[in-house]
Amino acid sequence: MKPLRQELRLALPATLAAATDIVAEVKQRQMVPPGPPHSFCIELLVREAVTNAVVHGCNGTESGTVLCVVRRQQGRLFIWVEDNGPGFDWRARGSRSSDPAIPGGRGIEIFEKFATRHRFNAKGNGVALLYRFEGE
Amino acid sequence: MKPLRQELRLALPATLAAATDIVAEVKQRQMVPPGPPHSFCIELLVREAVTNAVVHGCNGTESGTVLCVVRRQQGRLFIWVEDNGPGFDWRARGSRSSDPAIPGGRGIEIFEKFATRHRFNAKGNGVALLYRFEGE
Amino acid sequence: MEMNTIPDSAGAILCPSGDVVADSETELRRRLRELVASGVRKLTIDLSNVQMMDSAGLGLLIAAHNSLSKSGGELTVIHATHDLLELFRTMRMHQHFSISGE
Amino acid sequence: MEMNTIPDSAGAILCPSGDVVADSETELRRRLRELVASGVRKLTIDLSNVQMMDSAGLGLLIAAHNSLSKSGGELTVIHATHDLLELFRTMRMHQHFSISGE
Ligand SMILES: Nc1ncnc2c1ncn2[C@@H]1O[C@H](COP(=O)(O)OP(=O)(O)O)[C@@H](O)[C@H]1O
Ligand SMILES: Nc1ncnc2c1ncn2[C@@H]1O[C@H](COP(=O)(O)OP(=O)(O)O)[C@@H](O)[C@H]1O
Repeated sequence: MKPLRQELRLALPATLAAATDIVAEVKQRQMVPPGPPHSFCIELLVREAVTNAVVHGCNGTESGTVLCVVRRQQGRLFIWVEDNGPGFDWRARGSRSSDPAIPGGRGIEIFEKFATRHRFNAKGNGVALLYRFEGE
Repeated sequence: MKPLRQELRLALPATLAAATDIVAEVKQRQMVPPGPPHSFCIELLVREAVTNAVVHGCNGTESGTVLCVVRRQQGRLFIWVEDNGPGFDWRARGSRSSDPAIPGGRGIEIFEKFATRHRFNAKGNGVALLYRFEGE
Repeated sequence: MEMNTIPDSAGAILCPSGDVVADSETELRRRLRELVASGVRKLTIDLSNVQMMDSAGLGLLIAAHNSLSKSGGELTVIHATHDLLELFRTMRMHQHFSISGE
Repeated sequence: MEMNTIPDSAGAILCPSGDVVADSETELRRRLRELVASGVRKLTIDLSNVQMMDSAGLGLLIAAHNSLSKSGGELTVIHATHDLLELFRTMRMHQHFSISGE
């Protein structure tokens, strides 16, 4: 039976383990089509968004919290990740590929390449990712 | 990790197997606190609502469809079951216990006794059930 | 639904397994009808292997009780799980037949 | 993260297992640093037991490549899963070091 819609809303303390915990919950509740390539791509997107929220948004603050909403509906997965940090000026960043020689700076490039669409909120402390499956 | 909110929305053809299928989906997705007494009570409520939708609402019509929404949020489970049948006049029924000698007529009594609250929509083709867990 | 029937001096013991619910109870209903028709008077239903029962299942027990009573017989339910005992109690099934737990 | 290191005539083969992601990559990062410091020039990372890698993992591979290059060495990645090959291709990792699949 294919659900019309399935939604999971989670909040947790901003630690590096948050991404792994959220991915485990999403898989356990069968929100992601199993197997390649979707399962990997969706896990990757969730990890990048949550890790950015933890590392850049909350940056080790004790009160840091990450909110994550995952919704599956008619062949689309919608992911919302928000932190209670200061945000950032994503408009200034523009759309450019990472510097090949520098180890960091590949998270947002992964949004650009693996998500169907992505959009930050005005403040830059929340990102919406849309992922469309082919099959559904 | 305890989700803030989890929702599942399902639609399926009105057959007697629908109740069993929906219960399986809800359990598989870990929407119900495992073990006694909640798991049993919730399964019972879902079965009664879905079976009534199938038997009385759709009554063997080929185009019969049952919609079921299950939402878990802060210690409460909210269940909505709707069919595309004619509904019934639940106001006329009042609140009375079943006739002890008659085999049928115990579904709505189960709502009254096992749900925290239940409410039919105006037409009588949809019922909302609220179930509150003690522990959460 | 699988089901063992053990002939007993006083009647029969029926031991269904699986859920006794709207979409699976026809087999048990048929078997109960056969036993009553064959003249069994004292019927015991052993619920050791049943986890779930809904109002259709309750209706089936009441119907069996009604048929047996008519011919002076008796229904007994044994080995009900804690969840089922709670359901029977809440739905006042003890008014009809004797029920015991695991 | 578990990890086998096989000394090799030309250098070392490192075989991590588990996810190479932000919350688990420190152990692999430490091990790579040690190997480079100990003078290893040709380093092979065998990804047979790795299913998942995120941008932190990619960053770690690029950092290892950078360190090895500085001392005239070389990084090679082998036995990458199909998913990881696709990630490496999309993120243009082949520009840096040689990558092969399962
Ligand atoms: N949730 C966030 N809060 C604040 N800043 C963020 C957030 N997400 C991303 N950023 C900013 O965007 C930059 C680019 O992010 P990214 O492409 O993921 O690379 P990296 O995380 O490796 O720096 C970060 O360095 C950070 O300045
Ligand atoms: N979804 C529905 N559509 C139409 N009628 C309904 C629906 N649900 C319940 N009813 C009506 O309410 C009555 C009482 O239902 P219930 O208490 O579950 O007992 P039973 O299903 O055994 O008749 C039904 O006989 C039916 O007339």
